[in-house]
Amino acid sequence: MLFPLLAFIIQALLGKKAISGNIALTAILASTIISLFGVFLPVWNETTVLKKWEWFTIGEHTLYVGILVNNLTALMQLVVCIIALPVHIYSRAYMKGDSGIHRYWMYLSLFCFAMLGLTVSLNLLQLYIFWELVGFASYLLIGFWFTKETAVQANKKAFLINRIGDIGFLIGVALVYAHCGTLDLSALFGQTGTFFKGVDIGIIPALDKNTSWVTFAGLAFFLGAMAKSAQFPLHIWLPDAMEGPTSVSSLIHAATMVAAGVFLLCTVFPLFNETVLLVITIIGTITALSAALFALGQYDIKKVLAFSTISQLGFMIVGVGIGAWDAAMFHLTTHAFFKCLLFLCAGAVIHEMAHLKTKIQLDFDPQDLRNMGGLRRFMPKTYTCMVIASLSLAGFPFTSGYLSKDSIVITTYEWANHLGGAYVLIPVVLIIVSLLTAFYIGRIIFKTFFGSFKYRTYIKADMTFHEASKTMLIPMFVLAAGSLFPFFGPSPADYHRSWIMLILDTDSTYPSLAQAHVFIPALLTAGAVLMWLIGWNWYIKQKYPLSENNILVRFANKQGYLNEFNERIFVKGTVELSRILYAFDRHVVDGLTKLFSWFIRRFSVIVYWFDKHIVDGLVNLFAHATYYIGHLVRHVQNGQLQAYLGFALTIVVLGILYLLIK
Amino acid sequence: MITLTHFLVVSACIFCIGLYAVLAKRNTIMILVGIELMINAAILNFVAFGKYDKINYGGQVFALFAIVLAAAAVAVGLAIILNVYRHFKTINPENIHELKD
Amino acid sequence: MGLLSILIFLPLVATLLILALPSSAKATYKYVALGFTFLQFGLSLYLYGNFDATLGGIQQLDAYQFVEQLAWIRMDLGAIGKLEIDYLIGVDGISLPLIVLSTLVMLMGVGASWNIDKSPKGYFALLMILNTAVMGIFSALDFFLFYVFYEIMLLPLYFLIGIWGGERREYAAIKFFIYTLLGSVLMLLVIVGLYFSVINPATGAHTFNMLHMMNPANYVDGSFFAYIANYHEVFGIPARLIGFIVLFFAFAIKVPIVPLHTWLPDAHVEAPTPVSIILAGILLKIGGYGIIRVCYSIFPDIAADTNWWLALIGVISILYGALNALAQKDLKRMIAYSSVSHMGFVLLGIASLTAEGVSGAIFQMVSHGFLSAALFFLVGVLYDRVHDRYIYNFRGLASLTPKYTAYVAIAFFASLGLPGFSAFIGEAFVIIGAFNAESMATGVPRWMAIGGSIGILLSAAYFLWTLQRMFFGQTRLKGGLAWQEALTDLNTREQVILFPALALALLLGIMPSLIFSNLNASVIQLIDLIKPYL
Amino acid sequence: MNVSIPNILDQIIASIPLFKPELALIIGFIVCIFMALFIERRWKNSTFIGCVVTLAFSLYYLIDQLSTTGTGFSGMWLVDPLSTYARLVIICSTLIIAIFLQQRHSKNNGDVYSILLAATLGMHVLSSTSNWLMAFIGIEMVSIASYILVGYFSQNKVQSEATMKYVLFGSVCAAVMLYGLSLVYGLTGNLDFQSAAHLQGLMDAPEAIVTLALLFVFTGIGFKLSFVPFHVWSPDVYQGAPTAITAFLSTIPKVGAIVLFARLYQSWSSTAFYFSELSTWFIIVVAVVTMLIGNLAALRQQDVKRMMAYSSIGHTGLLLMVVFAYQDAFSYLLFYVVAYVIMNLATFIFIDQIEQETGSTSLLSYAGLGKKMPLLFTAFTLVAVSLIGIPPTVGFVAKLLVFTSTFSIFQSSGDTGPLLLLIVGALTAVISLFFYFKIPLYAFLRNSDQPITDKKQVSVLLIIAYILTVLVILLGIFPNWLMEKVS
Repeated sequence: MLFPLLAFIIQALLGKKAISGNIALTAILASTIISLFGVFLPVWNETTVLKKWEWFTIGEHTLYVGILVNNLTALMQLVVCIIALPVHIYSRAYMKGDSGIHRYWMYLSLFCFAMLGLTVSLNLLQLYIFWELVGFASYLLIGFWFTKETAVQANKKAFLINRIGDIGFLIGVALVYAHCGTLDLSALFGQTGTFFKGVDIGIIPALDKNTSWVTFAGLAFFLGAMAKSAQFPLHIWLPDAMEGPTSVSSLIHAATMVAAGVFLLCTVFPLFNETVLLVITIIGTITALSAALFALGQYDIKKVLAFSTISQLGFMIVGVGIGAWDAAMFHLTTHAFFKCLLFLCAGAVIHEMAHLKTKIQLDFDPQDLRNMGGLRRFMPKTYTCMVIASLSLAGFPFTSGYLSKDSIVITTYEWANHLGGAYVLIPVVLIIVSLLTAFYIGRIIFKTFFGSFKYRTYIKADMTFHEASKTMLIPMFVLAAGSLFPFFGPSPADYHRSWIMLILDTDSTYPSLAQAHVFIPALLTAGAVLMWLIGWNWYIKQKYPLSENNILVRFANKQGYLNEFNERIFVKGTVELSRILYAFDRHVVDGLTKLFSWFIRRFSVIVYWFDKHIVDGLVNLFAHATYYIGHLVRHVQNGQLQAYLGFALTIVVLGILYLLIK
Repeated sequence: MITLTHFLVVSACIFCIGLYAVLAKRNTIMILVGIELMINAAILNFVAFGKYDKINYGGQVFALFAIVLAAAAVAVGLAIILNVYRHFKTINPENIHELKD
Repeated sequence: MGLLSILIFLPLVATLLILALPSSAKATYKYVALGFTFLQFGLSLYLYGNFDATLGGIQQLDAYQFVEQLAWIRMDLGAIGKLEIDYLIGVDGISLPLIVLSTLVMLMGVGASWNIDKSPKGYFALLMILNTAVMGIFSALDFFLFYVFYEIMLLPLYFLIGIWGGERREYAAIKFFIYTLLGSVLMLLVIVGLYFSVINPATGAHTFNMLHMMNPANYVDGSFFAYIANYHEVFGIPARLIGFIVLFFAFAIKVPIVPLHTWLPDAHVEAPTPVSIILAGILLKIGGYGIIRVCYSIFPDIAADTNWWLALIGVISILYGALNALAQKDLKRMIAYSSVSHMGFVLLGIASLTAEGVSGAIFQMVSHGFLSAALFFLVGVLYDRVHDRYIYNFRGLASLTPKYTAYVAIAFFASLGLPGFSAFIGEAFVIIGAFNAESMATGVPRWMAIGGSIGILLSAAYFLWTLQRMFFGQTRLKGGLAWQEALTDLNTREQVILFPALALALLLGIMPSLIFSNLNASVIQLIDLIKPYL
Repeated sequence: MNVSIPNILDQIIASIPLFKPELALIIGFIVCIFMALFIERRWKNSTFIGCVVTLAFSLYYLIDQLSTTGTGFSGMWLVDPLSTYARLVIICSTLIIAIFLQQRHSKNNGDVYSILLAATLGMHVLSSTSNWLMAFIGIEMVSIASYILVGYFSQNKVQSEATMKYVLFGSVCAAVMLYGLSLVYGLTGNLDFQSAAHLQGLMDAPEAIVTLALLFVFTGIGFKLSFVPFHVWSPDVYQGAPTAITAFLSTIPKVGAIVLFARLYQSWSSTAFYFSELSTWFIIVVAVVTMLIGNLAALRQQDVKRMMAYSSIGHTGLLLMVVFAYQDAFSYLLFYVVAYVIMNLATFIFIDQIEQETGSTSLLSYAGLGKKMPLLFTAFTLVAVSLIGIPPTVGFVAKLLVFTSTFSIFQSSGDTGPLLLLIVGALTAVISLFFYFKIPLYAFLRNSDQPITDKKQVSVLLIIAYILTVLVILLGIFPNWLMEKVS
């Protein structure tokens, strides 16, 4: 874990000279190996390792720093490492020749250090520290191209919104500390911790979870998580964060950092009581839905992915909310792989597009879907990876996404079924969302790799629009492998058998429904396939001569009216809806923040005016008043002798009179 | 028979006249005269009271000293008024106000 | 002559030396000053190293360290009795960190005033006198002595601001002076009152000894500031309350709290860079120190009653200062207001009356000490180059002066409370303490803590905004090419001055125990002193 | 009882020793007159030397009088530590003034010294008597002498006008006081204000008359101390008079007067009778108003001497506070007086020095002088600091002592009067900062347009002033050097 820190320091010292990024690479490699063999394997499903050193004593309490490695953290940090490694490799090619490359590696190492630290922190304060450091690193990386106005805006926004979350987190920490007198995670949330068993170690004897402060603390923590993993309405920073380099987006804003929120929730899970959990679930659902809808309307490939990330995070949050945080972690892991992969692929594409752009002095946005198309033939490998990833995202069988997503949806369904009533809405929404997911990801695939390439005319024999370089491809392959089911479990269908679920298994309070296990996956898969087909037809059919693909033609003919129907009612409708909603998001939710910040600035100006003219004004007024009295006093001194005498004697006489009549 | 009261009344009158002269007269000499009157009023008092102070004639003694001092003061005063006149060519206090805020 | 006295009077020697040197030796003044401050710094570090962290201090003398006590003034005032004033100095866990801080900041200050060319003799002499006064304040345990140093401190500052300052320096200087004097003359009255209320148990005579004043047993029954038993009232207000308020007022001006802060921006903006450094780095701390050492220790009962209001004032200062900082267009003014905001945390922490809060507050004082010093120094660097501080006149400095930008960014992030830097520890523990206050039943409600944490958000806002406005984006300067020429990157001297401060910020952020360990005993004792009255 | 002449003579002879210093002064006075008349022409400065010698003699006699206490001349003359120390202060400061005069007005100044001696004699009388007759004589001596001193060098309009105002105002006040005294005498039949008979007489007398009498009496003293409302003359006179004389006026007469007033107040306020509380209230009100008006009016002044006039009015307020707090121990009364004298003498010497340099006493002309005469202005600033009452200067200690004593009274009595005094005293210190710091403000902060002509001037006066400044600091840090002496 400390390797990246070393790397960071070394590179910081080397400054401009550290261009290659070898240091960072070796460091992350080392830490990956260690985390796999040194940490993960021994700890996984074994006793938790806990090392602590005294940090400082304040008042009667002593705070410790240290490492806490249990199943959860071990898994998390493994994921981080395994994702980080390929991204590093990828970046070597992707970022080649950038002027600030040394900073890039520096920041990246810093991030890895912070992220790993976050995963294995011993106490909440330590966790908080790394939590903010992660945010800081992402701030740096988003604003990596600091001459770009939008980038700077974006990173400021990201940091500030994260700050809101951080404050929530801090308040939570403070509350816990105030009531339990300790911040040690194992002491608080461990098997024997305060919250888990309600054992008395704090100021208050036996801990009643339904006290108001617990709720409050829970909400505070959740606020932190919301900001970090971009939950509605604090999600607005994530799309903007795409201003950073794509590799960064893939690592930080898709795979790891944004998942930290979920990780936090899983860590402090015992703290939550019903109220909080319900809030979490609802927020998660809203996020999932809204984000998925926004994703439909996007043309910027990275933005689509960003929104899809948000919606997936929504899934995880829901997972936590319903108490199945094992499922959430599972989905987190799988999602890390395929979403990272998606980004890398997108990155590759964008990379090429950018190259092309520079070659053929044409001004177009290399990230715009509308400018792409038919790239399948130019970059087949990328295409394959991307397809795998998208399938996984869409939750097709034999992919990891299938397992994890099903796990969440099914559990939710069981949960809702257990509670009944309006709760059923939630799984339904989730299902719809996953369908939408399938649709928009399909849309990306088709728009990018099928159809005719807009600028094909420019690609002459001499200038080849070629496949991404090896260094970029290898990581992609690795991740592609990672997003297939065998990596996670023996069975392609049953998520219960995946090793993550087996170990992290939480005892669910509600009965599992057999039929759900059959019916929901089927529904999902079917829906996904349907979506893809619709997408296929809708995006390909208009553009390709019928002769191209007979099966399709037939299918299309049969389903013609259906297509029409879909097109008119469903697809168009949805797309419109998504447009509207996106506009809403842009102008209302984000607008609100803008408005808020504007308001704050205005307000601050007013306050300053107040300060300058009222507060300070009073001071000066007082001074001048004194000065003026001094002026008045001088009126006596008019130089007239007799006036003087008159004055003096009059006073005497007045005095006498006063004393006589009093 | 003239009682103490008469003396007091008279001296009070003289004092007031003197005071009036000091405050109202537009001539420095007259102011000096006013001062003299006030002092004399006091002296008159002293003498009058002194009549009842058989022990050590404090009143009379005081009166004598007062007369002497008054004389000295007035002498100085006159000299200075002369000096003022040299510079201002007037002894009307109203026109003498170089020094003021 | 103990180490502490040496520490105090070393600068005075420097002053004499400087005055003795002929003006032909202009160039040597700064070296003299530097040498002596450096010596002082080393000495203070030595003291810090040999400090016994287990001893508390606060109200019992034997728990103080490096104590020196000499009979200073003995006057027979007949009916009033004998006036006995001691030269009594010593340090405990609260004052020592601040002493070390002061020596460090002084060092920075001298370094920052390297190219002062306007009558350097007077300048450095005054600086050294100021230095003496500050050391004295932090180590005096006799109220009279304390007051003397407290007042001596004003004079050099007046001239430093007034002679070497900016355009409106006269206004700023006199404003600063009047404000502080107003506080201190009223303080004098309370001191006299305390003098009459307290007797030295040993000699039975009235005394100015602070430690005696902290012990309820020493109060004469029926005396003006006697404890709740047979207490005086003035206009229906308990005398002790009045005394507390007056003292608090005096120190609050220094802190400064809203609405007594208006001298600060003017003073800072007009003062030359080194003076701003010292002003922000040391003098503001004197306010906080005074509140702890004097108000809280001598009037624990009132402290326990009034901490709600103090906390409120603290929160108001935090938010108010932050909002003002957000509105500033002048960089230096912005930082000045940020100081107001950050010192608000100190007040909040002290008022929380929890070990966490108070320690956090003191930690915050220390960290704000050198962080604000660094910030002002950075502003000074910019100002030296182009004689302009107007935020909107700069754009995209990052690509022009990378090193400078790096330092600024670090300083900004450090002082907006990024974990890993000292400010975070301070603020976090102030907040934690404020939250803890409710469980400790010290009467500081939670919403105040939340208000404080909003301050953290705002501070992030104005720092980042400034960063974005001035340093990022395409380079665009008001002065055009001329400025581009002028804006050279940091030179070695500047880096030498800046690096330690920021390094220290990082170090303390990672190992707060460096301070907490020495602090803790004293803080606990302070809390125990006040607890009975809660 | 009707004492026989021999007894009286014996008594007079017996009390001669108590009168030695004054005798010395008287002799010196006469001698000086003759010297000024005859010797001065041939031998310059002879009178000055005569004066100094006289002062030295009387100083000598004073010093061996230090321990003795007693009354002479049938109770008209009383010698106690208070009077002795007061006279010491007077003699010493007169010495400085004499040197001052000698330095500044070396031509045809023979008579000045004799007059100075006369004034000193008057002061001695004031400071060591409890008898109205003596007091009046003393006041008149001082007054007349000061009239002459002010007028002596008058060459221009301003000076003569100042003199005239001084004379007339003074004489009127004296006359009023005399009238008051006559009434007091009438009511009590006794001239010794400390005697029981005197107090008894006042108690029996009708309130109206007593009130009238007291206020009239205070008028005279008020003129000498120049507290409100009898302060109006002082700014004009201070500004108009030559600086040396201003220095004299602002310090020495006040010493004598304040001692007399202290005695008077102590004896009168000790009874539980209406005029005691009347005088208490009188003193409180007057002190407060004087402090306020003095400091406020000084804010606007542009002429240093005039400003100092107001400042000394303000200090009079504090002196009244001292008198108010004056209990059995007079040490801090003396301390304050000494501090006050030192500070004022130093100030006026500096002012005069600068006047010699620039030929002006207006603040504006000080602009940028700090660079020309750094040492002088540093010292000047220190004195100003002391006048404000900021440590580590003697002014601060003095003020602290005043506050201390006043506070002790407040604590014991608990009524708001003393508290008011304390608060006003504190606040006026802040106000006074404004105008005292105009001096360094102009000298150091402002820049002068005229070129810097650096000429090193070292005169006896300056050296004295610097010594005084050092004293200001030293006594500020180690006040007990002085206190051990006086208590």
